[in-house]
Amino acid sequence: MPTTMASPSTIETALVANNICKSFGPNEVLHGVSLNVVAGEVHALLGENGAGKSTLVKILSGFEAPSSGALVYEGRDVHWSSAEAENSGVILIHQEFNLAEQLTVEESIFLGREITKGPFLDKVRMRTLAQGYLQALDCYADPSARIHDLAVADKQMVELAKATSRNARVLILDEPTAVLTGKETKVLFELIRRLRAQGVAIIYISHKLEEIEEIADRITILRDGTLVGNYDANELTKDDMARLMVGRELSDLYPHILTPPEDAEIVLEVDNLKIPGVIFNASFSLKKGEILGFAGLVGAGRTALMEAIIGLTQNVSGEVRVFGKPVAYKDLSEARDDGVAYLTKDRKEKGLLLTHGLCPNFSLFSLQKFSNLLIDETAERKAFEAASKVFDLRVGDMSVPAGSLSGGNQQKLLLAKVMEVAPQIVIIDEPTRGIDVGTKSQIYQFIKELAEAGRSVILISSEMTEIIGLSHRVAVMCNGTLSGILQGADLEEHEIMRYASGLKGNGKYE
Amino acid sequence: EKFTIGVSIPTATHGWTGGVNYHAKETKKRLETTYPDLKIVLVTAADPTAQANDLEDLVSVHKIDALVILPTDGGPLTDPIRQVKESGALITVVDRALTDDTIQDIYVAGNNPELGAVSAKYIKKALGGKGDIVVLRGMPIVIDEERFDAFMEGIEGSEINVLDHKHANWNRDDGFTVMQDFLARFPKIDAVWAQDDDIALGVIEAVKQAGREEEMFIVGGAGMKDIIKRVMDGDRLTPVDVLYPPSMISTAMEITALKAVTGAPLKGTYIVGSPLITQENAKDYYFPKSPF
Amino acid sequence: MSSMTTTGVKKTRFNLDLKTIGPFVALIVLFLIGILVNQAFLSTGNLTNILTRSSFIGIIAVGATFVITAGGIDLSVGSMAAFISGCMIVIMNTLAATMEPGIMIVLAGVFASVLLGSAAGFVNGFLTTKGKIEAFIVTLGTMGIYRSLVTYVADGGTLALDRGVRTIYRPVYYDSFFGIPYPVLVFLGVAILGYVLLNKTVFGRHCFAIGSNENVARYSAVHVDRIKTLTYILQGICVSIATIIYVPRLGSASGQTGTLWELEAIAAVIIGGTVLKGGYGRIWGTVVGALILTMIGNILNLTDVISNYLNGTVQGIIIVVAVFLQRGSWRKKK
Amino acid sequence: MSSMTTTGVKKTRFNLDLKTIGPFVALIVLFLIGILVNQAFLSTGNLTNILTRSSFIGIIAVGATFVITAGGIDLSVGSMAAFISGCMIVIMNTLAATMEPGIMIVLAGVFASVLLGSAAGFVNGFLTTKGKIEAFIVTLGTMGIYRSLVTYVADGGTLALDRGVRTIYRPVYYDSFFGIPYPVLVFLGVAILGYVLLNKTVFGRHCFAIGSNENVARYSAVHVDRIKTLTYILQGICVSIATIIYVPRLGSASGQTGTLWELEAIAAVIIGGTVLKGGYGRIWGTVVGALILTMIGNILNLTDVISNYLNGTVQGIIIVVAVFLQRGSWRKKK
Ligand SMILES: Nc1ncnc2c1ncn2[C@@H]1O[C@H](COP(=O)(O)OP(=O)(O)OP(=O)(O)O)[C@@H](O)[C@H]1O
Ligand SMILES: Nc1ncnc2c1ncn2[C@@H]1O[C@H](COP(=O)(O)OP(=O)(O)OP(=O)(O)O)[C@@H](O)[C@H]1O
Ligand SMILES: [Mg+2]
Ligand SMILES: [Mg+2]
Repeated sequence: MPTTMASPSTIETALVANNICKSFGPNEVLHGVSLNVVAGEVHALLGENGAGKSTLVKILSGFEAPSSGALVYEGRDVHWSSAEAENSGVILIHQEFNLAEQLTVEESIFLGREITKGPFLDKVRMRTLAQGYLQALDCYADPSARIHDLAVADKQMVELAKATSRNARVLILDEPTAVLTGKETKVLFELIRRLRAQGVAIIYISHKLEEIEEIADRITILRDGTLVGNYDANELTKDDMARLMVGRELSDLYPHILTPPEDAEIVLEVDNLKIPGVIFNASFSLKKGEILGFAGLVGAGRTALMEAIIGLTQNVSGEVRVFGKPVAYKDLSEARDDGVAYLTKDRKEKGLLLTHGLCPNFSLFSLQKFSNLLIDETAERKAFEAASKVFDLRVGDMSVPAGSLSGGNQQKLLLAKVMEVAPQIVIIDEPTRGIDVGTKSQIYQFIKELAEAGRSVILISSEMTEIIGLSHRVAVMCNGTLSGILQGADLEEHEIMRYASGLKGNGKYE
Repeated sequence: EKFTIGVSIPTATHGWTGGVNYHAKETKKRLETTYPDLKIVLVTAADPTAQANDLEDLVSVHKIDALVILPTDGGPLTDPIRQVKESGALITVVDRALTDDTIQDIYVAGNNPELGAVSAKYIKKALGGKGDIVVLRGMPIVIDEERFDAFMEGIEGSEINVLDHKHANWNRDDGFTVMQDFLARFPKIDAVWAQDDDIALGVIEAVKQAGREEEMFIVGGAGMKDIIKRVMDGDRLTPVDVLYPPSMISTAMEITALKAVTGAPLKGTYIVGSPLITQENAKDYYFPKSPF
Repeated sequence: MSSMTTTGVKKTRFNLDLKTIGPFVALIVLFLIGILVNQAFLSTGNLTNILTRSSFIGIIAVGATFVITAGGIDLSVGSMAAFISGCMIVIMNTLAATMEPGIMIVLAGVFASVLLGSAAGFVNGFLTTKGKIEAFIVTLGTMGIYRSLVTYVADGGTLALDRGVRTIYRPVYYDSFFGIPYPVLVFLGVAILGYVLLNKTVFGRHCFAIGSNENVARYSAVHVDRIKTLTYILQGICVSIATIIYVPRLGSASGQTGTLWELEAIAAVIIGGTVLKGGYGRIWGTVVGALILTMIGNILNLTDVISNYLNGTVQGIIIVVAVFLQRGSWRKKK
Repeated sequence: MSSMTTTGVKKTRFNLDLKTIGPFVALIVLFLIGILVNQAFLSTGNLTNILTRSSFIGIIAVGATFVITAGGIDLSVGSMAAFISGCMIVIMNTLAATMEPGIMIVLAGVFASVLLGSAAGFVNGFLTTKGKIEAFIVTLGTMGIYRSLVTYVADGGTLALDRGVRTIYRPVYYDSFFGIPYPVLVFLGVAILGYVLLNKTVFGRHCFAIGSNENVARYSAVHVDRIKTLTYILQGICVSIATIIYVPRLGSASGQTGTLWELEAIAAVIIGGTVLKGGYGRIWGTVVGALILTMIGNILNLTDVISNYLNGTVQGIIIVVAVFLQRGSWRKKK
């Protein structure tokens, strides 16, 4: 841990932003936003998808230059690059990962600040330190493991370790918990509290309002790039926050969903599916019109299981039946043509072509349907415009590449892309990751309609409330084993946790 | 009213073509000063395709009245040259025969088979018709074929045994490498036919390195100044050289220019022989200034 | 790294223009230079020559555009061309020995050529995708292999096409249709087809997708390996088309045929604005790229102010400058 | 690549091994073949020849390992070597004309060589980083430029080193230290330095980072452009070292010197297990790669069972197979 840590008394306001404006090409996305972060506070930043949160924090940390407006850091005016900002202790953890896939954990943590002994790297030292940083976050990834072999959550932990290893005065976390489950979130919060106590100013962005309620001291709310207001955390209830963000009253988040008839046709059956080393045993079935939730700790094997079912993983044993017909898909197109679609949780690496336009991204998965010999571009565009209404993509200019969309809007684009093939069975992995409350309810509504229209849904989510709120039944995975399927009265948080952690059911954590 | 001669030659891809380029440039200067109303356009090409392109340009752009060409490869260029002919230009072919010899007005013929034959004859004589030799060949193209076949024919019937032959691409480095390996492989080598002086220079170094200068002698080819110097100095490693003068391009250019300007009735074939260069006649072939 | 993309985006608009017009600007500049250097440059004869010549490299480069857009590279095209021409000639000669030289023999040769091209392309594609060997190495290997094979077939010399067949075949290169030489027409045809295929079809879209992120493609039900292999096959076919119009020109093939065509083709593609890292391809750019390269050679022949030895220097400089006109454009593809 | 990751995890270990031992396996196999082909292969003379020869490509390839690891590529090394040798000779000859041939002249030549190498490397680096032109194009351009410049300087012919100087300089190639030829020692030294630099220093680590993801590196306050330029300068210096031991061998340079060395060097690097897409480099692999390539040529010269014409085929196949031994290993680097 950094030793030269400024104590709260020495600094009052750590970082001030005075009516920042930011435009990308023609369209302005921040219209004079001001922010004032005090040392030793957790300052939450709230706003809908596309409100401008990430853009604002990128400006604060020098990754973007403001079009106008000023930054004041510890009394000085600053116009800094990300490197300068980092050296002065303003550190941003990006909403999207910022790690080099081929480097090892240790290399990533010390990149740009390698410790040397004479002219040479002091690997031993860096290794032990890295280990320390990670353990402080009780993450047990091997410092010499390569980033691309890590599970998403571990990647996030590496990002955190990287930040804590630096001498942070202002730590900015852009939706850090989007890829974390409850367990890791707790660890993170402990870290945040510890830093706050040391006088670090923390800017915290999240769409999970209960987290805000738990951790935030002050809250700044943005809407469409303008400042709604700046509040004391205990002034606001979750509903207030939601209302202020969205600008209207929100109906109940989780809609009531009709349960499918007992005798509903079984559309998907999985018997004793196994993948050496990853999935040890999984059997379940899915009814027409049913929403089957999948809960578990990160790394439990849910994604792995689904990827096996839709044919992305080879050397899978066990039997899978779709509409009663045994299948062993060799790639996604076979699954797609059977009406089975999968929505990945890794939108950046597997979901979207970040450098390509929105429309091509949207149609990539369903392209056949717009093509007889040649692609019917008008039909494609029409479909895209329709979909962008349904999923209400908030983009100024439809010609920007997907990578420039706000995190949430990227997620919506991904949803639209997968849904365009009108699947009978849809597997959605973390569908609301990084989605604002307003949009969330839209997506839930959408899932409800899917189910009630007789489609079947498998919902993987690390948000317990979401799982419970939407699912008819919940399958729980524990360390590569499907440890139990809960419904009715059993369908509540603690019971699920028992199965997820191996206290109950046939799943075990050694 | 100017008279334009187009000169198309291969790019300097090895020592010999380097020499051709040098002599062509020199001759161009000389001729253009001696004949004021003569214009010479010099173009170089790396392969037949590029050379065919050059011919097109010489006709369509420079409207040449005569063409002097050293074909990168006679076969493929026969047709493009015929087209130049059809444009009414006088055609002088140098060194490499076309597949249709009715096209050329003047043919300054180098004689590749002769180079092979002369080398064979000398080696046979020097070894008393008996011994083990190695052969380093050029690039795998027609010229190399002709030389090699003629050489093998030349030693036929004798007890001269070709231990092995490898391509050294008319290149010193390859000559050095290939010879190193020959030396490692064959305990007894009586003579080396290197076919080209660039290769020969590489071979000489390899032999020196192995300290086997006393064991063998080397016959190169072309008449590069360094080698001729050695022959003059009576170096026992390179007792002779076989001429294959890059200066033949000058001869061709001069004849063509003469005909162009004086309209002298020059036609037919001028064979540039491949005489054996020995210590006695070496000085006649030594041009210290030439880069080749 | 959304912010990367961010900066990327601002550039995009800007560069897309530059990328689109860049090659054309270069072409026009060269054109003007040509005129200044020598009036004769403008003569129809000369212009037709340029067009006809550029068709070899051009056709091959169109194929290369697909390979590169899909994130691959093919260094073997030059020797592949030599190899295919060689085989064509051998086949046609053998036939000519048995039967009356006739159009059938030529067709047989053409057929064989296309067959060989596809096969050769398939080999490259198969080794890269299924063999999981880097395209650079695979094609570096096949480059050596094809070249030495043709040298072997030609027994170190030059393979010459049978006279009779030649006379029948010859027009394919030398004749023209309403003043437009056949090779130019073929080139145009290939370019148009290539354009449609790359920009208007599912296949083309999939090439872009694979080139810019193979995983995303895989997760979007794209048959990555199949598409990639297809791009190599396409490249092979383009090479065979190029040889089909090359053979009648010189009626011969040797180990020297098509040396360095691979670099010329790739250069044409990149000059045209296609991104070497994949994910972004432009057929028309490629066509212009091929024209630029041919025009450089032509202009160097128009003047003797520059020593022949320095041709390489001029070419090198122009290539770099031409790409410099699109500077930065490829950056955001990271 | 989730599911890939899964398998990826196990693969990694597996492949890392393969990547480490792969080249060595290939080397050993070749070695055995060599012995079978011809007893002479094992003669100390022959083995020293192999080592000495491989030092040119080897030293250059060590430099290439840095460039490639940092995500670049340098196609100009071959002609750069020719250019530098040419200049060295000219410089030493001019000096020799003015003063008594002596060690000083040689030193002057060596100094000039290193200077030129760094300069040439800097040009490549500058154009790629500041000019934002793809390395492939920049170095393709400079490749043509250097080569034609040396042809120009050599007036199309061959530049020969002054006899006097030669005799002084000659030992640098031909003499040896306790039976180990100097070139081999130099090669070893360069390799060790390279290894330390790449694996034990900040610079090396930054090369990996840049090659793996340039933006991340830039955000981590790595001086991306500086480091990349440095890798090219390093490459240039390696080339100059190679020429310093090359020139005394034959005491000459021409437009032909070092043709295709670039491809050999790159092949050596890849065969050695370095990832062409950048982010992962192995110096020792590169050294082995260079040995493999030289050994292939040597073995082919030791036998006459295979037609000369087919050398290229054999080389091609071996290169592909050698890399195939590490199949898949580069896949997950995407
Ligand atoms: N322990 C592991 N070893 C190897 N690969 C793993 C491991 N855990 C997960 N993966 C792979 O990494 C990918 C993403 O990691 P993640 O942990 O999110 O998936 P998961 O294991 O299914 O966990 P979850 O249940 O959270 O989806 C998955 O597709 C899975 O195949
Ligand atoms: N590089 C860019 N080019 C063009 N527009 C951009 C770029 N980056 C962001 N934007 C736009 O700026 C707006 C704000 O984006 P930002 O990422 O800040 O939203 P956000 O509040 O972080 O949303 P989320 O909660 O989904 O992450 C969005 O409309 C987005 O499309
Ligand atoms: Mg955001
Ligand atoms: Mg998951």
